[in-house]
Amino acid sequence: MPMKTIRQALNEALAQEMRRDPRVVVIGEDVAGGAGTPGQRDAYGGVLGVTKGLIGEFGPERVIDTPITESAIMGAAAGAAATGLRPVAELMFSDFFGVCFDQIYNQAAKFRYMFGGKATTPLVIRTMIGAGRSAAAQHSQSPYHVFTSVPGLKCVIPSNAYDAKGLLIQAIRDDDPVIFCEHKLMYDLRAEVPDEAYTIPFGEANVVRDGEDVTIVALARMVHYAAEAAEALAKEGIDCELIDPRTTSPLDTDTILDSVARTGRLVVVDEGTPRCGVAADIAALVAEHAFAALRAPIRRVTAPHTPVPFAPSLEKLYIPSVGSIAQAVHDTYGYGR
Amino acid sequence: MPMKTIRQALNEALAQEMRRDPRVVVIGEDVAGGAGTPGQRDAYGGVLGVTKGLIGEFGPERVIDTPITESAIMGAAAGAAATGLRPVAELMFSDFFGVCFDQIYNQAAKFRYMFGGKATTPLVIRTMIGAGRSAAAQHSQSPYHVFTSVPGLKCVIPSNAYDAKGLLIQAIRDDDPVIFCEHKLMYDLRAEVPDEAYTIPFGEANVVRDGEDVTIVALARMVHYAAEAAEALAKEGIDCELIDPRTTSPLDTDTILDSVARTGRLVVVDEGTPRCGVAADIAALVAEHAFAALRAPIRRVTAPHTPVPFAPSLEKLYIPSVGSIAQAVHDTYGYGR
Amino acid sequence: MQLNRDDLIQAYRTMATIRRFEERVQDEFSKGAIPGFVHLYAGQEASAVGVCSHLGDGDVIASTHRGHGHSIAKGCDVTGMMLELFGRQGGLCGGKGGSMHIADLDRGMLGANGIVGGGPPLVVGAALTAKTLGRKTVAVAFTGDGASNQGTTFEALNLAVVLQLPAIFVFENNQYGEGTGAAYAVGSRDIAGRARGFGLPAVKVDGDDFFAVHEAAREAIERARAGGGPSALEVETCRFYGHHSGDAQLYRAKDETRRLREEHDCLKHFRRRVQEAGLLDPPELDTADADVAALIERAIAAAQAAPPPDPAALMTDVYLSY
Amino acid sequence: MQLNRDDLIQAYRTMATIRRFEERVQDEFSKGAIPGFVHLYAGQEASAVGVCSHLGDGDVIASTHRGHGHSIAKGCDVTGMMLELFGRQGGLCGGKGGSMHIADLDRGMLGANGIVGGGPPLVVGAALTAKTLGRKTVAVAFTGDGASNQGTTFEALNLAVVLQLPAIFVFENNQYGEGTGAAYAVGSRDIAGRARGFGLPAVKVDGDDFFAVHEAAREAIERARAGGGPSALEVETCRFYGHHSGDAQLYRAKDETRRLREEHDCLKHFRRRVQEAGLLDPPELDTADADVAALIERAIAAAQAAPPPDPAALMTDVYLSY
Ligand SMILES: Cc1ncc(C[n+]2csc(CCOP(=O)(O)OP(=O)(O)O)c2C)c(N)n1
Ligand SMILES: Cc1ncc(C[n+]2csc(CCOP(=O)(O)OP(=O)(O)O)c2C)c(N)n1
Ligand SMILES: [Mg+2]
Ligand SMILES: [Mg+2]
Repeated sequence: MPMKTIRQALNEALAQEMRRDPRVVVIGEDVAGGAGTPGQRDAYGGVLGVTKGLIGEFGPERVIDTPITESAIMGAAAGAAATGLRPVAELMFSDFFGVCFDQIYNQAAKFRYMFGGKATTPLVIRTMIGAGRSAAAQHSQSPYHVFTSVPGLKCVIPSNAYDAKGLLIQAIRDDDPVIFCEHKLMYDLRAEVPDEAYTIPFGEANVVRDGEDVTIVALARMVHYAAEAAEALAKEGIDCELIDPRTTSPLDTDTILDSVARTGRLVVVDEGTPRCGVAADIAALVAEHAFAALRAPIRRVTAPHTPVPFAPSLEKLYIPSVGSIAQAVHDTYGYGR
Repeated sequence: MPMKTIRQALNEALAQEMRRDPRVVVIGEDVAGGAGTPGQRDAYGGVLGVTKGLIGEFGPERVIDTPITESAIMGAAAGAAATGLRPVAELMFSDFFGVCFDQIYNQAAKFRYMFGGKATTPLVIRTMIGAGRSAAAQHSQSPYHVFTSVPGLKCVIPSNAYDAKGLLIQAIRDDDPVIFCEHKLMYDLRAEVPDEAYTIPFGEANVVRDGEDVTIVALARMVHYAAEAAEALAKEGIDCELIDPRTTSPLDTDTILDSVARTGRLVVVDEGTPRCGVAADIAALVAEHAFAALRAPIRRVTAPHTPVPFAPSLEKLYIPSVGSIAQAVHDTYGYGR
Repeated sequence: MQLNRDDLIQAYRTMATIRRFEERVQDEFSKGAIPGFVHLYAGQEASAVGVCSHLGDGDVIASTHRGHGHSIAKGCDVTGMMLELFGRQGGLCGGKGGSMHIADLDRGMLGANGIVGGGPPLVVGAALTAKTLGRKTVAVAFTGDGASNQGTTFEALNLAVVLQLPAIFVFENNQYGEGTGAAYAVGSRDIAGRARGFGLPAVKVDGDDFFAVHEAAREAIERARAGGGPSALEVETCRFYGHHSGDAQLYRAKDETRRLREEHDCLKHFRRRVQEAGLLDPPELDTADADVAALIERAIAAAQAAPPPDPAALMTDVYLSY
Repeated sequence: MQLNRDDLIQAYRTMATIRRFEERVQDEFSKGAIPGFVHLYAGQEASAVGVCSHLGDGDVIASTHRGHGHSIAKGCDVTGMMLELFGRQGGLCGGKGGSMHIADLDRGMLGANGIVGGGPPLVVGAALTAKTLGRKTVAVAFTGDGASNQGTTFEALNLAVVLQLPAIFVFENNQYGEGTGAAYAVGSRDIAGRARGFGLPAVKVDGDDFFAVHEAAREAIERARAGGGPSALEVETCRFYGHHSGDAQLYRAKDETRRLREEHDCLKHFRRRVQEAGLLDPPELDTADADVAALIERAIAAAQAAPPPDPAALMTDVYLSY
C-alpha cells in the first residue's frame, strides 16, 4: 500500500468526496488563498497545505475563500448543511473557537433536537490542535474537551494517516455535525493509506497494542508518545495495552472498560489541560463502570493547568513526555505490589 | 441576622463594593435598562433584577448599559480591568458564552501568563446558569465545566444567599478574572445574610452536612436536592456527608479527598451535561487521589448527554432529581455489602 | 401594486392570523397555560407577511426569539405551533423546542433563535446552498434593531456581499432591544445606512404599511433571485406588547402602546387602504377575521387536549446515529 | 507640521529601529534562532510611529500578531523584545509570550494579539477606564484590513460610538490578510467608509507618508482627549515581507515587493521630505541609522547569550493567587 502523510491523506479524502458528491464544499480562510490579489489562486491551500489543489479541480464555487469571519463561516456552514449542502468548514486553529462557538454548539449541534428531529446537519468542521511548535498561548491549545462535551456534536481526533483518511470520509458522509481535530505537528507523519475511499466508523477505538498489565488510553500525538513509552516498558517486562479512541464523541467505552477489566490499571494521556478534560472524562467512566476490576489509582498524564508557554524549553515541559507517561505507568503498575 | 434572597444579597454586594471602590463598574445589557427610551432608566435592573437600583446611586457612568454586543462587553471589561477599573460585566445567560468566549478565555484569562506576570485583570463576569424554567435549549445550560477548565480563570458557583454575597465580594476584590455563575431558579432563595460586607475565600468548600457513610459533592441548585435526599436517606440510616465546593476553580480538593477517605463512597451531583463535566472532574480527582479508600464505584448524577428540552415534562426528567440522587447513594452504599 | 384580490385577502388573513395567535398566546400565557418565555410579534405583522408573501417553500428564512409571526407567514402549521408552545406531543418540534425554537425545514423555516444575531450567519449558509446548487431560491434573515449591533450580524452582511449571495437581511426596527432604545444602542442611529456601508443596497421602509414592505421586499428578492446579490431592509415597526409576555415595560412612554395601537396598527392600515381603493369590502375582511379566530381557538383546544411528549423523547434526536 | 527637529529625528530613529529590528529578526528566524512564528512589520513603520508619537505611557494601545512595530513605537524595550522573541529569560514577557504576545503595561502596550480582531474590544475597555477615571488619556487599536471584517471589530466600533469613548481604531490596510486580498474580503472595498457608517469620523491616509499619518492621528487623538469621542483611520500601507517569515507569497505579483520597497518605502519618503524641506541633513539620519543598527545588534547578542527561562516559570503567573 502506498505511504502517505496525514496531509496527503486528508487532501485525498476531501478530493474523493468532492468528486463523489457535488454537495460537498470546502469553506474557510485561505483554504485556497489568493482571492482578490494580483498573484495566483491556491496561494495557500490552507495554512498548512491540506486543501491545496482542490480549487484547481473544483473551482471557487466549491472551495470558498472567506474573509476573517469565523462566526459567519461556521454559521454559513451550519445553515448550508441544514439546507442541502455538505460543507467542510475550516476553523484554522481550534483556539479560535471562542469567536464562533455559538454557531457550532448552540446552532448546528442543537438543530436536530430543538427542531424535534426534523433537521439534518451534515457539517464537518476541520480544525488544528496541539502544542509543540512554539505557537504560544493562543495557537497551541487542544480544547477538544469542550467539543466532546456538546450533545449533538461528534468529535474526531485521528492519530495517523490511515485513520485520518477513513475518519474524514466518514465525517463527510455522516449526517450529524462533526468536529475533526488535526494535530498541527503530525501532518507529515506517514502511514500506509489505500488509494480508494474507505470509512472508519465512529465510536470504534483502535487497539494500538495489546497488553495485560496496564491499559493506556491516549489521544492524537500522545498515541505515539505512549507507544514509545509502552515499547520501553515492555523491555522492563511491563506489558501495556494501548488504546486510541479515535473519536471522543461517540466514545468506544466498551473497548476501554473491557481492557481495564483485564488489566485493572489505567493511565490516560491527553495533551489537553487537566480540569474537566477528556482524561478526566475517561477516568470517571472507568471509576464508575470498571471499579470492581481496578487495582490502582487511575493516573492522568496531561498538560498542567496553565496556558501554553512560548519558550521551547517551557513548552517541552508543558507537553506530556514519553518519560512522564512511563513514570505514570510505573506508579500504577507498582501500586499494591 | 436579616433574611435576604440571593438577588438581594448580590445586589447588596455590588452596592457595597461600588461604594467602597470607585473603580468598580457594572457593565452589560439592560443592567439598568431604559437608555435611549422615552420611559424610565433602571427599567430592568438586569433581566432578573439583580442590578436594580444601582444606577440611581452610581449613575450611568458606573452602571453601563450596552447594545447587544457580548464580545465587546467582555473585551471592554477585560481591557478596562487590565488598565485600572474593576469591572463586573454581565453575560446575561451563560449559554451566550459562544459569541464572546475568546475575550474571556484567550484574552482576560491569559494576560497574566502570556505577559510574563505583568498584567493584573480584576474582572468579574456574572452569568446565569441552569434549567428548570422551560427556557429551552439555548437559555438553560450550565457550561461551568468549560469555565472551570480554563487556566487563568476562576469559577464560582454559589448555592445560597450567604455564600452569594461573600463570594461576590471576594470576586470583586480578587485580582484574577472570575466567572460567577448564578442559578436562575435560585434568586428568590432566602438565607441569613449579614448587612455588612464580608468575603468567603475561594477554594474552601462548605460542608453542608457531616456524615460517615457516603460523600455527596453537589453544585448550585443540586446542593438543595442533595440535602433533601440526604435527609431522607438519614431516616433510612444512611449517613451522607454533603459537600458544596462553592468554587470549582480553585477546587477544595482536600475537603473532598478527606471526606472520601472516611466514607469510601462518592456520589457527584451536577446539573451540567456528563461528558467532560465537573462531575467527571471530581470523580477523576478521587479515583486518582483517594483510590485506596474507595469502596464502591463513583457515581455521577448529571443531566443526560442531550440539549435541554423545552416541555416541562421532559425538562423535569432532564434535571437530576432528589430521587435519582437517593438512588445513586443507595447503589453506592449497597455496593459490596 | 401587483397584488390581486386573492393575494390581498391571503395577506390580510395571514396578518390577522399572526395577530390573533399572539393575542390568544398572551391570554394563555397569563393564565399559566404556556411555560417558559414568549415574545409576541403583534404590531409587526406587515413585515413578516410583506416579505414572506414573495417566498415559496424552497426559500429559506431564519427568525429570532420573536418568531411566531415569521413562522406563520412562512407557512408553518398554526396548530403545530400552538402545541409546541404548550410543550405537547405533536408540537411542530415535538415539544422539545418551544416558542424560541419553532422550526419547519419543509416550509423553509430554519428556526426561531434564542441567540440574538444567531440567524444572519445561518441565512448566509442557506443562500450559499441556493447559489451552489443553482436553485434560484433566496434566504431571508429576520432580525431586530438590537441584533443589528451583534458582531455575527455584521459578519453575515459582509460575507453575503463578498460571496454575492441571494440573501436578504430584514432589520425589524421596533425601537427596542429588551428595555434599551435603538436610539442608544445603534451608534449611527441608522441601521440601513450602516448596512449600506457594507456594500449592499439597503432601504428604510414604513412597517405600518404592508404595501411599502411588500414592494421593497419584492425589489430585494427579485434582485437576489436574478443573481444580483444581497440587500438589506430596515422596517420601522413597533411591538404592541412588552419584550416578553409579562414585561412591565417601564422603558416606554405612558400611553405609548395605546397610541401605537391607534396610529400604527398595520392591520388597520391595511383595511383602510384596501377599502379606500375599493379592493376588498369590510365583510370579506370580517369573514377572514372570524375564520382566523376560529382557527386559533381550534389550535388552542387541540393544545389543551394534547398529552405531554413521550418521556422517551428526552433521549431521541440528539444525533441521527451515535 | 508641528514637529521640531528633535521630534523629527526621534520619529526617524523609531521608524529605523523598527525596520532594522524586523530585518534582523528575519535573518535570525531564517537561521532558526527564533522559534515559532514571526510576522514582520517592515514597510508599515509610518503608521505605528505616526500614531504613537502622540501618545504617552498613560495612553494605551492594543496590537496584533504583527506587533513589533507598535511595541517599539510605544516605547517597549528593544532588548526585552528580542529576548522575548528568542524565548529567553529576561524577555519582556519572561519568554512565556513570544512574538505574538509582546506586552508592556507600564508602557501602555496592552499586547500583541494572536486573535485577529482580539484587540479592538480591549481598546474599548482601556478607553472606558480613561473616561471613567477622568484620565484624559486615549486608547488606540491597531488592526488590519483582514481584521476589519471580524465581528469583534465591528462591535468595538459601535460600542465606542455608543459610549463616546476616547478610542481610535487604526486600520492598517496592507492589502492582504494572509493570502487573501482586501479587495475580496472587504465587501464594501472601503474600510474607512464602512467605519463611517458606524457613526464615527473616519479618514483614509497615505501610509507611505509619515506626515500624513501623523496629522490625521493628531486630529483624531486630540478630538478623543477633548471628549469628542472615537475615530477611525484607514492607513494605506504595505508589508515588505510575507504574512509570516517564510511565507512563499504566491498571492503577490511578481516583483511586487521590490516595487514596494522602491516606491512605497516610508523611511525613504521621510528622508526625502526632511531633506527637501531642509529640516534634517543626511549625516544626521545616517548617524541615527548607525545607532539603531548597533542597538539591534546588542539586543541580538543579549538574546543569544541569555539562558532559557527557569523551568519553574512554567507554573507561575497563571493567577495572582490560587
Ligand atoms: C446573544 C444574546 N444576547 C442577549 C440575548 C437576550 N435578548 C433576547 S432578545 C433581546 C433583545 C433583542 O432586540 P431586537 O433585536 O431589537 O429584537 P426584538 O426583541 O425587538 O424583536 C435580548 C437582549 C440573547 N437572547 N442572545
Ligand atoms: C480569529 C482569528 N482568525 C484567523 C487567524 C489567522 N490569521 C492570523 S493573521 C491573519 C491575517 C490578518 O490580516 P490583517 O488583519 O490584514 O493583518 P496583517 O496580517 O495584514 O497585518 C489571519 C487570518 C487568527 N489569528 N485569528
Ligand atoms: Mg427591537
Ligand atoms: Mg492586512
